[in-house]
Amino acid sequence: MAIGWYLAVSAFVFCIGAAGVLTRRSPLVVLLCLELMLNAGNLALIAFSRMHGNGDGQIFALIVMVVAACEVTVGLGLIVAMYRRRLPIDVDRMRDLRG
Amino acid sequence: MGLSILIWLPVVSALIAAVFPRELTPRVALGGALGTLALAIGYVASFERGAPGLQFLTDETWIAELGIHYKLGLDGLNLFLVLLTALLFAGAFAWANRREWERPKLFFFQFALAETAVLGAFLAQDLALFVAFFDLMLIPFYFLIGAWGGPGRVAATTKLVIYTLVGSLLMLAGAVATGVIAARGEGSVTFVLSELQLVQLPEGSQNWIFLCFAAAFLVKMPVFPLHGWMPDGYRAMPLPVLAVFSAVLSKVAAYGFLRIVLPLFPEASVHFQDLMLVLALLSILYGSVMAFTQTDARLILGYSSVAQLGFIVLGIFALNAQGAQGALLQMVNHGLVVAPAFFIVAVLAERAGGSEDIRDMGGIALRAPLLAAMFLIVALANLAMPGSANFVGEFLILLGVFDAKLVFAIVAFGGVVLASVYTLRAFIRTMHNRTGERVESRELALAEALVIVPLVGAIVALSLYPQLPLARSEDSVRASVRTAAAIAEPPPAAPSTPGGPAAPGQPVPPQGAPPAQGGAP
Amino acid sequence: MTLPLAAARAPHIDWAGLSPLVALLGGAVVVLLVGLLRPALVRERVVPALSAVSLGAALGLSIWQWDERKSIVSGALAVDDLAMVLNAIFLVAGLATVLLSLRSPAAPGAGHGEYYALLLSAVAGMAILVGAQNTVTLFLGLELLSISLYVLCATEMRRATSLESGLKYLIIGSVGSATLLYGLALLYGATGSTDFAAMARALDGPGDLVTDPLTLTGIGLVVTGLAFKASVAPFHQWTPDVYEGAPTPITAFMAVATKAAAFGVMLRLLDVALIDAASDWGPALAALAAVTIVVGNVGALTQTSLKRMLAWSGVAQAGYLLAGVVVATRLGVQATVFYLGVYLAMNLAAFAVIIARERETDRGDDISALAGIGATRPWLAWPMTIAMLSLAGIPATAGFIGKFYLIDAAVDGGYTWLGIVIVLGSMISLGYYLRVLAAMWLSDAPAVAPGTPPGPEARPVMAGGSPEADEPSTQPELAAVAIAFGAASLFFGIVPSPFFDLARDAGQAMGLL
Amino acid sequence: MSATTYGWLVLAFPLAGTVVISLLYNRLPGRTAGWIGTGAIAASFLSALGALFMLLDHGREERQLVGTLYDYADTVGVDAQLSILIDPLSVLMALVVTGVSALIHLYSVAYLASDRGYSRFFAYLNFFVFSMLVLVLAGNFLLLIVGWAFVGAASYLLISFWYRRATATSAGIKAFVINVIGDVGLVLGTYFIFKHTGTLDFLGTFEKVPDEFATNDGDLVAGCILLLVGACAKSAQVPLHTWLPDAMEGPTTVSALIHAATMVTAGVYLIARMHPLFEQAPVAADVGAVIGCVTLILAATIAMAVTDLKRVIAYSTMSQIGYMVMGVSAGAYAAGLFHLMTHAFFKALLFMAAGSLIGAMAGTQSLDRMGGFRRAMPFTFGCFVVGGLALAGVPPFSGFFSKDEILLLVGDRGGWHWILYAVGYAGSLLTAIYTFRMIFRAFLGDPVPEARELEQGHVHHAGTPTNPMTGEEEDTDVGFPGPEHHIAERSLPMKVAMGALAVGAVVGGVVQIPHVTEVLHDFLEPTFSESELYEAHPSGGLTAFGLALGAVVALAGIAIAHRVWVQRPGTADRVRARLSGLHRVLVNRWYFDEAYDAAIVRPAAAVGRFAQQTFERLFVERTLMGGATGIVRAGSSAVRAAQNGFLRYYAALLLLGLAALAFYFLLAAT
Amino acid sequence: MAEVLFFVAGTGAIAGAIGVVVLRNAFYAVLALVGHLLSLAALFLLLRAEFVAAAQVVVYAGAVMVLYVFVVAYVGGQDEEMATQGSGLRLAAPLFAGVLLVELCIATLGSGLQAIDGDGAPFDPAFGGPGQIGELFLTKFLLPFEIASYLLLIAAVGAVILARRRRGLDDGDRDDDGPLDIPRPRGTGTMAEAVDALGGRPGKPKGGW
Repeated sequence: MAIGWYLAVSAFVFCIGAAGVLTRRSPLVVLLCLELMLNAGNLALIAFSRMHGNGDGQIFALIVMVVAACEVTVGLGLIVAMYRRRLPIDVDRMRDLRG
Repeated sequence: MGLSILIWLPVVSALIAAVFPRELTPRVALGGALGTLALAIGYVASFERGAPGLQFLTDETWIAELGIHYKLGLDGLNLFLVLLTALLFAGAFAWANRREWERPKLFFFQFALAETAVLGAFLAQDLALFVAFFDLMLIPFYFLIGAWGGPGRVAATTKLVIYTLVGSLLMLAGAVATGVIAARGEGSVTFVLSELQLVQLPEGSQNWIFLCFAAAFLVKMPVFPLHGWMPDGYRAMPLPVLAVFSAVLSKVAAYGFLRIVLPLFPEASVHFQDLMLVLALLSILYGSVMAFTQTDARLILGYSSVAQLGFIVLGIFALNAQGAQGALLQMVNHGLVVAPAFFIVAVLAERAGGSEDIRDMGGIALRAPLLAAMFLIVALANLAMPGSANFVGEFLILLGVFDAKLVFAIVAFGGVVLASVYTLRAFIRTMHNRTGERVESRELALAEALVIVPLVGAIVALSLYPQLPLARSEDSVRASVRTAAAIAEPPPAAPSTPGGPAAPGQPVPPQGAPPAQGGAP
Repeated sequence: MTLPLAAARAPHIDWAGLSPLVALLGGAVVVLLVGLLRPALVRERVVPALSAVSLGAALGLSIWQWDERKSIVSGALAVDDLAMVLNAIFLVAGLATVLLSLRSPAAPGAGHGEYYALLLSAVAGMAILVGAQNTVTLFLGLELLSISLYVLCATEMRRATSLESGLKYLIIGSVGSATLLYGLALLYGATGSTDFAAMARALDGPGDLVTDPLTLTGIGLVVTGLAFKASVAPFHQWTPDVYEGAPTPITAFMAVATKAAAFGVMLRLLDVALIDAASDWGPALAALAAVTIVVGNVGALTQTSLKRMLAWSGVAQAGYLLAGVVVATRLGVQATVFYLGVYLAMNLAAFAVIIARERETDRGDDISALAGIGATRPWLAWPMTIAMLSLAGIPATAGFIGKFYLIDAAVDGGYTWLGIVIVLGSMISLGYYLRVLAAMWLSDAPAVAPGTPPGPEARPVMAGGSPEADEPSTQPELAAVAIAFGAASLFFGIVPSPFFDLARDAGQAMGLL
Repeated sequence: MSATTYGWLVLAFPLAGTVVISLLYNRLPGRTAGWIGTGAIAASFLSALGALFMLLDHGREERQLVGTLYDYADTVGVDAQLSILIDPLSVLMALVVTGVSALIHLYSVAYLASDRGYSRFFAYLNFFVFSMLVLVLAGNFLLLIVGWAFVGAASYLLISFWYRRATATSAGIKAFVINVIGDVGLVLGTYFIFKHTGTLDFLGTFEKVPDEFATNDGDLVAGCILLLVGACAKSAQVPLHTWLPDAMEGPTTVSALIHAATMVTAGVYLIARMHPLFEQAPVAADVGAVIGCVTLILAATIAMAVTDLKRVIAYSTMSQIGYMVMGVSAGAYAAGLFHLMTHAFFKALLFMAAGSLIGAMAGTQSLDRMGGFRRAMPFTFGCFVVGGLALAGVPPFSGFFSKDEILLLVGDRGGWHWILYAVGYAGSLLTAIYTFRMIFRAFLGDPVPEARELEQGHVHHAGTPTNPMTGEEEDTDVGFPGPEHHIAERSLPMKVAMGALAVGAVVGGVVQIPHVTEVLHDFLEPTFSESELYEAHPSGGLTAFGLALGAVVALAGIAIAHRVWVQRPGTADRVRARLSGLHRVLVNRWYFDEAYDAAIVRPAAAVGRFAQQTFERLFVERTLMGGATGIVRAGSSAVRAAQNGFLRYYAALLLLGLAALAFYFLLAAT
Repeated sequence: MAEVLFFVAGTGAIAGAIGVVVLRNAFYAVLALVGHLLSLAALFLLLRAEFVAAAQVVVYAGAVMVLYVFVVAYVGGQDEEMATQGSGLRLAAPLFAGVLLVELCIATLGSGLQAIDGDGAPFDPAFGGPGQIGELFLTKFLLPFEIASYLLLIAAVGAVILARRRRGLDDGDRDDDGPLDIPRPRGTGTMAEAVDALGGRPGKPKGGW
């Protein structure tokens, strides 16, 4: 199975994630979409790692997982904090800062 | 070293003045200005006439990485402009001593900083250094106008500073480009003028760089139609500040043409000669007409300055020795005339119930013959009455233009006539005719006379012996225009000797006068 | 199974080279633990002191590592003068931030230990980022500093805007990181390696890899990710919002340190790993720079919030800095590094003054908070004045020299038009810098004398002051920071040579002509 | 002492007088200032005599001496030095100027006794004499221009001496501006010549002229015509004459000195001085001759109509100077200068008499209000008649010889010069008529109240002083004619001065009587040595015919005047009624002022108004500044609109930028 | 065989991704992501990255998603009404994404590298195994490894800071919705605290609180 196909899939996933970020209003889901984008990167890394036959890509992928986890944690923490402050859980209503 | 003292003395003495009690600060600052004047006179006295190149040279490396030197020097081009600066600032400081200023320490510090910057710009022999001082000049004026000015001062000062800095920043880009492009050839970048002169920039880059510099200088003068900042600025400025601003800063710009533009960008200067001459003519006529219609005394002087600077530009871009020589002389003259004129405006306003509108004046000559005499001399000098040094300046300028471009000269004479009209109008409307109702005529007070009379005395002295600056500046002026002139009209087969009867109009052959910027070889 | 294990030989670890990092990370852990102690004295005095110590130690160690040129821990991290100069910038910024945070409500809001620990790890992340020799380390460093900053932005929880800025930063930032990651992945695919050196070799090598779509698209994505961090238009939009929402000390830190880090890594990645593609990314970055300069200055023009104004001006400055990266010459690197240093000084001075006024008046960071302080608080007004003039690039300030140097580099690198754009930007910038000067010097102090601030309950949350930090006289550290960096901006404007030496060392650290 | 030293002395005394008086202006008691001034001029006159004798000591060849003080502006090819030229011409001029001035000063000592600006007046007057002497002694073009402008300034100051009168100040500014136009012409002309000769020095220029220029060389003609412009402005020749009548706003003595005897003749001097140039450019010379001719007849006609005493004399001055200009332009140098001298005598005399008369009228100048002063003021009457006879050219008075010699030489040129000749005699007829019109109307007929009052032995005094022109009440402080009035009969200085001039006016002619004396001609010969026109000697027949014709014409004119205004008093009104159109034209001075007003002044003012009210605001403010700032502001609002706080927009922009960038890179890829 | 598996897994991954984006209920979105991750793991296996695949399943689909579920439950996974403001953006978003997709595909498929069309490097039994991973982590990528661990710590601390409750800021009504109630000195930032906070069961305020 040609590596190109895997890359195509990862490109798909990346763009879907991006589209999600642009469309969804709930920060929770936006975080999910970010996960998608990172995973797309992961898939590409793994595919290339297979292509070149060296492990760097896989290491990178693992690191990315860690990073993703961290981002998720902090992101969820922020959401919880906002929820506690009775702030709207909606990116479209976070508009105190603008101009 | 010595010239550094001359430059930094004002600001240092202002700092010293700041430690004195408030009421003494102005006196001490004035002392500093007078000291500077004394130094400047000393330099003029010990200036070696006819010696080639720069004198009293100071040359330290400032920023080796950028090839920027802290290089100062005196030659015919800046000798008398420096003296003028020191003189007028001393006068302005003395004038400022007549009244109380709030936050006097800050006021005199900024004022002194301005003098330092102006002197620096005149003495700088390194392009980057010149640009630095040139931009720096504006900052103290920003505060002086904004904090101590008249109504609408903040808006006026912002307008003024931005408008004039726009040009200066373009000049910054141009300056850097000059240094870099010049270095393309032999590696290391330098901004020392004398070394830049040795390299001829390709004409393409010369042209756009020229435009950058021209923008800076023309705005600063100002020249029509770039004088938009002038009316508000002049109205808002505190008077002593206005006096030096109008008298000196515009000269820095004109001086920049002679010191930098003509030597470094000769092809471009020739290429844009007609454009510059047209602008000059427009400012002469426009300024004169405006000065004739204004009733605010400050603006009359402001627009008359526009016209006068038009003459100076005209002379510079005649691109021959006569024009440049006349322009240089005219710079000094205009400075000498306009500063006392502004002081006189202040005096008149005090006698006309605070109004600076000439419609509220009239008949002030009544009990003030001395004031009237001073004003008359200033007025006659301003309209370039033959016998005044101003006339000699205009005579040379127009002679230069006459040789270069006849038509421009003939049109320019219209400006000469108009000058007499608006100047006399101002004189008559203020000093003569029936007394204005709020006018009460007083003779000059001692403090006022102490400032005005010496300045007028300087005018008279210069009128009696214009040869004094002319003789010292001739070589430098010839050197400054030589290349451009050679391009403008190629030298004739028979090389003419400098000063000889055949000289007019024709550039001196390279072996004629010694190089001005050559520094001590 | 035994084979690989046998093959596994522990890499040599150059502890000396690693020492600054160790100092930072170790310091972070210690601060975190000490922060757990109960007494208020410990949390409000000892913890900051400890963080300052660790920052200082790291600074000392970086200086100790001066003029080393080595890559440590099996080529993961570079220890060279570029890294060290930038480290110095981060560390100085960190120290200043510690001082600025002393009375900030953000620290107690996050629990002091955690706050300073996060600050230290952010610095560490930057150090890693600019030292990184392979893409993995680069990515990790980036994330380390980003995640710490996400949290720090949100720490002033009294303000809804603080949380908002945190979340906005996190989401957009993550998009940026994801883009960067994908770009790195593509580059990895194209070159088959994660090492900068190896990548450069591959691109230099046979085949038209340099012009391969894969490579170039990867570069495009990477540039986007980094440009985002450096808040280069059109990836700048998070900047004003986050800067305004974040606690002001953190804003100051981000303004100077993050920018420095982003440009540091750009220099290393673009001018080392991707240097052979310079002819391709050069024009693109130049265009971005021009857009950035215009957008930034224009955006700042009508702001009344000082933090927002500085944010926009920061965008503009990013454009200036980019010019130094674009030309991809040693001169360019030097100019960039030089300007980063200058930028540190002038911005910190300005922010210190803003913070001081935030706490003294009830006007928050509005420009009216500065009204008339030329007369009332000269010791704040002068540094601010110098900072503004320096940002505007007026002679006799470091900003002038820096701009001069950048234009010099741009013209020298064949990007004369970019030099002109820089100049045009400076013209526009006068419009808002002068407004600040006018507010300080040319307008009278407001009716409410700034000596006597109203009580905390009267104060709107925006102001974010805490009652105990209200007496203007009891903030010596702010005045100190302001004066120190104001003086620096002035001093290096007159005697720039020492800075130039640093910049030259940094420039030589990289194999550019 | 050498002649040049005397020359410098000639300059030094008036200058010293100016300085002394103006420094001590408020410490000089009574009439001291006047005496100082007069003394200074007298001393100057003596020095001039000294210079004359020194010059006569030299052989005919060495009678052109140059004295240089120092380099004035000697740079970049311009060789302007502070140098004077002493030669017969300049000495003659210096003598006339100082001599007449001295007498007029003397007259003024008494005449202005009650003016509050007494010392100011003498400072100005001395300064004027100084300037005039600079003009005539100047050794190079630059100094000539300086003197040229100085006299203009001095005349401005003296015209608006009574500066409380708006009429006076506006007359002053008018005079000054027209004089500046003259200066401009002079400077430009200088440029044209300097361009070729490369020197400003007179003698140097004159040497070079023959080899530098071909006859009627374009540049030379242009230069000479421009010099003529200068001459016209200064000497009130058509079309630049309109300032002179207004200049009568000044004190009468000023009119006598500046606008009759000295300054206005500067143009004549200039043409005479520049004769080598003009002879090389005959076209220009002819232009000059025609201008003079036109002026003399035009002015004469106007003088027929105006009724203001001083203005009548002013127009007669124009007319007489027309004769001189015509003469010198046509090559009658000696004759022109001869007429200049005699005219100085009798015209000054006329003005002085008029001044005395005006004094008796308490400031009023209109002929319509005068009459019958013969018995009241016999001395004044006598002087007036003498001056009148000289002006009318009745033998054997001085004017007769000088005027006839001009016409004689002009006629002798033959060709179209005959027209000038004829016009000249027509002019002299008119001259005689209007001169005696004045005399008859002012002195004969039945006395007016003022005259009667005077006969009772008491000079009339106006209750409230008013401006005779506008009738508005005077602002009585400094700067208005003093409260008292003085007449010759009552003050010795005036009598002396007028007496002396009267003598001059009578016998002045003897120095140059055809076929009898050639004093002046011989004296001036060195200056004009190289001129071929100078040696022209008209035939005896023509001379005799000319003399006869002149005498007849003059007497005829007087007869006509007598018939019209004495025998048949009503005649004038009848003529006026019949020729009402012509009369209107004449009273309005051929509408010159109106024409200038419409052609130049109004348009200029309109342009100024447009520039100030419209252009400055619309173009400079709005377009240039508003435009730039407007663009920036627009961009600012756009950027801030994009910064709308919507997170997803930010992300969208980010991705858009990313897509664009990626697109660029894909293009960059092969 | 591989082809079949690839298509199944690939479609699964894309479908899951689409699900995440389109499903209105956050809870379902999470589940869709889990599906996506699992099929991604399968793809990893096809690419011989056994260890990564395993980690993916355990760490990602396991722990992280659980965290998600907790938060969704805590915050309440109410259906989100789609964007009202940015309706234009909602139309534009797929467009941008499409453009980007096209570009990426051109980049990958238009690349000159032959390897992309190949099945990858020759077979190597150790490739992708824990051994190789471990070796790389202990040798070449030692530093990243350490930093990653530190990063986790920082993230935890951050989460604690954010999610911890403070007096006077939070509104009191949700104070006692946690059965677990461990007295603890204020500001002790431990992982447990963080987990509790995220789990929505914060410690009851005692003493300093």
